[in-house]
Amino acid sequence: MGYIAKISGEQVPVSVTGEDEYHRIKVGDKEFVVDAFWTQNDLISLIIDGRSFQVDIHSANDNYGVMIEGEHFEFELYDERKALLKSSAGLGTEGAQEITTSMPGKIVKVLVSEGDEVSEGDGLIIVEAMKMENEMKSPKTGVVKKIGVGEGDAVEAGSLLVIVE
Amino acid sequence: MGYIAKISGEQVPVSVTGEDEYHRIKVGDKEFVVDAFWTQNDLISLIIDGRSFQVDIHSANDNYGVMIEGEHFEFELYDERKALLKSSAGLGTEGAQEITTSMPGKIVKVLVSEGDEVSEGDGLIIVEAMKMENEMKSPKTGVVKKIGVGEGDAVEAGSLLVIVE
Amino acid sequence: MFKKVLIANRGEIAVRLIRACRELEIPTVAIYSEADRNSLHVRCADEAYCVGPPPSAQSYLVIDKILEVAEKTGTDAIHPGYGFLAENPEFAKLCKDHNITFVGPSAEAIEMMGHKTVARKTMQNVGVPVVPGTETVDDDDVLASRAKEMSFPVMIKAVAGGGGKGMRIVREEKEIKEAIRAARSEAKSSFGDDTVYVEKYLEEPRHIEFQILADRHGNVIHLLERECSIQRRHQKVIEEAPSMALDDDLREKMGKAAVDAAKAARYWSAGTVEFLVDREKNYYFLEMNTRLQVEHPVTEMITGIDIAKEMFKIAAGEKLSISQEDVKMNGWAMECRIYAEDPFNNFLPSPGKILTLREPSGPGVRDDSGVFAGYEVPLHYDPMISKLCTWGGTRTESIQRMKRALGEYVIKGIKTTIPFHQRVMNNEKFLAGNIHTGFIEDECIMETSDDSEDLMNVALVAAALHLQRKSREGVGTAGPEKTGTDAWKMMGRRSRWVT
Amino acid sequence: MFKKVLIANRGEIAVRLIRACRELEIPTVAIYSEADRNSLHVRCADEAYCVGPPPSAQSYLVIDKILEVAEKTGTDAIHPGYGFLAENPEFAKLCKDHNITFVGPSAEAIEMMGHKTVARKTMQNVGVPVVPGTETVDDDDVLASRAKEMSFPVMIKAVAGGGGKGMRIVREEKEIKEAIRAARSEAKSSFGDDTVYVEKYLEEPRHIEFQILADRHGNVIHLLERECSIQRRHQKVIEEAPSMALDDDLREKMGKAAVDAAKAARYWSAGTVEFLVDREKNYYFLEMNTRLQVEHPVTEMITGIDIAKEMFKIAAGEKLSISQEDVKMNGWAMECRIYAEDPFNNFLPSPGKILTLREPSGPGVRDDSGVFAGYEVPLHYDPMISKLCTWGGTRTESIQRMKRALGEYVIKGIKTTIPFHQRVMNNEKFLAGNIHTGFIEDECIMETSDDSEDLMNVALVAAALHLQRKSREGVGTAGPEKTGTDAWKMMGRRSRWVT
Repeated sequence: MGYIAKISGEQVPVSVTGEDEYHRIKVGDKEFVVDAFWTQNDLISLIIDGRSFQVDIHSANDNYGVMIEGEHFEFELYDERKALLKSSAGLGTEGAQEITTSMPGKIVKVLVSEGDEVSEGDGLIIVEAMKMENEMKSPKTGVVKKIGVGEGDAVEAGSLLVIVE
Repeated sequence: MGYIAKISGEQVPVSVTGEDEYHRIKVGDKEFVVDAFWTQNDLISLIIDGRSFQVDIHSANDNYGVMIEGEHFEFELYDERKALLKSSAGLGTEGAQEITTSMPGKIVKVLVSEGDEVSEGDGLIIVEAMKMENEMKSPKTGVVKKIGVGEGDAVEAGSLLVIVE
Repeated sequence: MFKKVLIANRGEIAVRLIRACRELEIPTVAIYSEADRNSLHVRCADEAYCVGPPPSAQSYLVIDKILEVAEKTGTDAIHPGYGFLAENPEFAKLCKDHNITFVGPSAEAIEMMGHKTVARKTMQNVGVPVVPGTETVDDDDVLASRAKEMSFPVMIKAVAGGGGKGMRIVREEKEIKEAIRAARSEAKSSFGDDTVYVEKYLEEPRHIEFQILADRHGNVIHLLERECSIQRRHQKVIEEAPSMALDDDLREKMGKAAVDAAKAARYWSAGTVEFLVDREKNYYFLEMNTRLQVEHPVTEMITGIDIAKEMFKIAAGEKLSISQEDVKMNGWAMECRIYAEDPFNNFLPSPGKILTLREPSGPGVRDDSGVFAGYEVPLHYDPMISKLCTWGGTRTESIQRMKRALGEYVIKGIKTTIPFHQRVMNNEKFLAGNIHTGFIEDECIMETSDDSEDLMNVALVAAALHLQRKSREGVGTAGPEKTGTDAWKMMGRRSRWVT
Repeated sequence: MFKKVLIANRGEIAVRLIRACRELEIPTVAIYSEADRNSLHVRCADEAYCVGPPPSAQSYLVIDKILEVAEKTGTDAIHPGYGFLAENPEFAKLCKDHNITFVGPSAEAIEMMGHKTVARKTMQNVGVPVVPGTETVDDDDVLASRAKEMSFPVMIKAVAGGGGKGMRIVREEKEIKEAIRAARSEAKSSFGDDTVYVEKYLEEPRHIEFQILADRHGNVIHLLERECSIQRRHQKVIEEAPSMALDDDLREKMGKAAVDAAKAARYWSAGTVEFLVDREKNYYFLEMNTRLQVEHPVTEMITGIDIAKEMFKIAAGEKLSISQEDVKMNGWAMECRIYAEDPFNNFLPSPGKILTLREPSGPGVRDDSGVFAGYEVPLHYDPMISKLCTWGGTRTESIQRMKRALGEYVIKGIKTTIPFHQRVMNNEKFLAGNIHTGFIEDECIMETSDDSEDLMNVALVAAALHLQRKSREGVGTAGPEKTGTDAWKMMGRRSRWVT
């Protein structure tokens, strides 16, 4: 099977051949011969060229979180068919950036207005969650295109706060 | 729902009424009001009259193994319909007792012959498993009705070794 | 000893105290909010009662309800843990009025030490040096101008503060107003009291504290020091005992000051006297915490004394069974607080369900955890989920063990601060012991990254196998694409090839 | 220090050694049999290589294959753990021939001490008392008559024995032939050598052993004693350090005898000198184990010395960094060996898949485990799955902690000896320290039962809820009744209302 991994905006082709416990896997132009043992769906023991790895996997849609030896890695991974769909639909993330909150909370302060120019790292909005105030910063230099909330609003996980373009 | 628990040959009726987190459960003639929280299918937190219990359950067919506060309990539990079936099929265990092995091993020695009279606790057969020799003892006083294996045999888990009646 | 003890707390400290009671063979009563029905402390206790809805102001802080449970269950002692009601003198007093022993100091001692400015005065009276600072001031403008007079940097502090909350450091005049507002707001929501004052902020100080044990018969000893200089947002995140900054001479002097401080407050129970130590090894009284502290395990590990159990014995009126001479320093202990926070995303809280949990163990490792696999970290409370401690014969060994243990620790489903601790444990300055309370900010810990491209490849290999298996089983990949945000959404930071 | 270490073992001890190497920052190579692909030691090591089919004679005992892996991977040291090749002098010699450091004593020392009757003679020569006994005898009848001359009870012992295997106690003449046969057969399959001899069996002796550390420069110290009197089938199941039977005087005398024994064998590395101590506090040399022992953690806990790491340092040629005076006894430690055995069914091995695993933690608890949730305990090897240790300031505290920890330990899917340990920890004689090697048999531990009818009711409540939920989901109850045996089959014992 052919897959595309997307890491920091870069696309890396990954392909899997071989069956059962021995697999040949190409990442970019490197090939690995892999002995894989599944303990549970999300816990795998890999032995690659004698090197042993215990790997914990967490996946949600195309997003993968992988833990190995205490290190965490995150990337997107999908098959080639979907990669084609994605590129034709223009689902790149270079343009507008949505700032969302990953947990319920309260909007303490909105620091910018729509139309403001902001630099990467500028504070946009202060959210209180789990008793702490957290300042959401701009992921890029650009213009505040939309503000989705007002001061004092209670927000749910996943709420759109700001769009910077 | 009405159930029958079978413990040490004794039958205890158990019934469950009530929904969601609060249940009324009768065991014999005692009634319990139970607040149950399921973490996984086999891990439950129970609060009964303020008393808190963390319960781990292992079930295989009608056989239940339950761990609470480091104590282990074992019994059979089935619904009333099946209890009826069981009693009409005469599946009591008072009569013949089958001695089986729960793991693969090798028969080192057979200490009795068919027709021998044995007392509870008498050695019947020696099985080697996991590098240890284990003497299987008679669960009751009676007569050796059948010997299912011979010395030197390799046996699988669940093999019938001896029947004592 | 007590017939039954109620633990007026939740999370890891409730579990810690239930363990102590179990070892002392005292039955325990847990209380829980509606958000905590599925908590570990509820499962571990002998009895458990719900005391209200999720917000702590409606549950863990409601004194009447807690005393009602205590009376209903025949409880004769209440341990408050830390936070919540631990330093509430009114609660200590009400326990006494109900003939229930409060496992902690007297209401008077809590009151005296809880009010930071009163505490400072008490210490000055017995000759313990304190950091220069103001009285409390209600008017923001007056407070701001007092701060200006002291010259920046200064620290805004809540008089009722603790655990890093209600504190703000101010380096420039233009920041002062917003800092006072934020400190007051945090103090109000955390302690119900928005009174603040201003202290001179020492540059690159070490935070060093002495653990005190005192009985109700006037015997006071200290169990050596802890160094808690590794802080983030003024909250301790890594602690160790002993401290590299002290030699035997300074240890004795500060230990004596700590004992004097406890005596001045007519203190009994376990308590902690906190000091700041500057580069010239001058020490200043900071505050006294009149409770069991989060970081007590490191002291237990180097002294062999179970502080939680000692608190119960002292509360029951027993005399201390150990004298100062019996306290021997044995090896080195390190603690990393594991939070449900995303260290790669500005330490934003990361509540959610723990899908997998594998705790480290083996030689020299202790994990005081409040969670289990299947547990949902609620968003209503402090996001600390466990305290990982290691012991070694030397500081180096304790750090090597910590690295090993952090590598073994697997928590899946939520983000945790484990990667943060791994970076600290590999930081040159930390290894050399060159630390101060601004260490985390100065070192930009999360911007360092190991060059582990190999491991990234392994991660891709594993994910590809996972995806292949998933598509064969025909689950999850064919459905419609979810839009919007999700658990792995990255925000305000560059993506990582490697971490 | 070494560039890379191969661990020629499996299970918990392989994990223990990998942890030691990780703390020393030495990369590790694991070996595994086909039955162990899914083992914890394979996952923990940096590298892992399969060395053959499940039977250890075709994998873990195949010296050539192991040396081949060592050479291929650039390994410069091999640690054998315990069991398997740990006390095989040929292996030690071959390692040397391949320029690989054997992390253990010299082949000569292993050979001398491994041969029990040679060891006995060596000890007699340096004035250490030994238990009366015979030479080795090949002919069963001659051996039987020699045994008769000594007067019963006697003990048949394999010269190559260890870990309780190849031993049989004989109390009556009529049992002697079968006992010799069984001892020889077990010795043959465990050690490949069926030579046995006979020793006088002391009545109600204590088993007390001294941990030795010796470097390659002639320095020998002991790390105090362990008491290992709680045995089943001559195999230690509970160990503690120190021993209640010794006072400082006897401790010093026996410690000196142990050091003398090690010196007589020109010993280096970690080792253990075992003694029997009778009711009159006479002590007799039993044997010397020339390896790291299962129960080493209790010594580590009371001395703070990491014995596994010391072995690597000694093997690398370092001098001992500690002298006898530096060895301080600190508190009390207890170890319970957790086996995959059914204590309610004559301790029959209980292999199978571990469905749930929750390990105890918190103050004073250490678990050295070789398993994880999802792991299938294979039936080819020793059924020990973990060693649970607790430390306390006193023996009482270490026992209280052990009770607490055993209560927290959940292993589901297989039977374990946890209920057995709980009974011992509540036994009056054990609590009083009145123990000897026949304690388990004398006390009929598994026949005691707590009167916990209440808990039985709770178990029924939980099971009823479980069954109701299951039938609603429509799984599992409608199918045909399985016939024959199953995992919960009870055999040879009465069923239990309560356990």
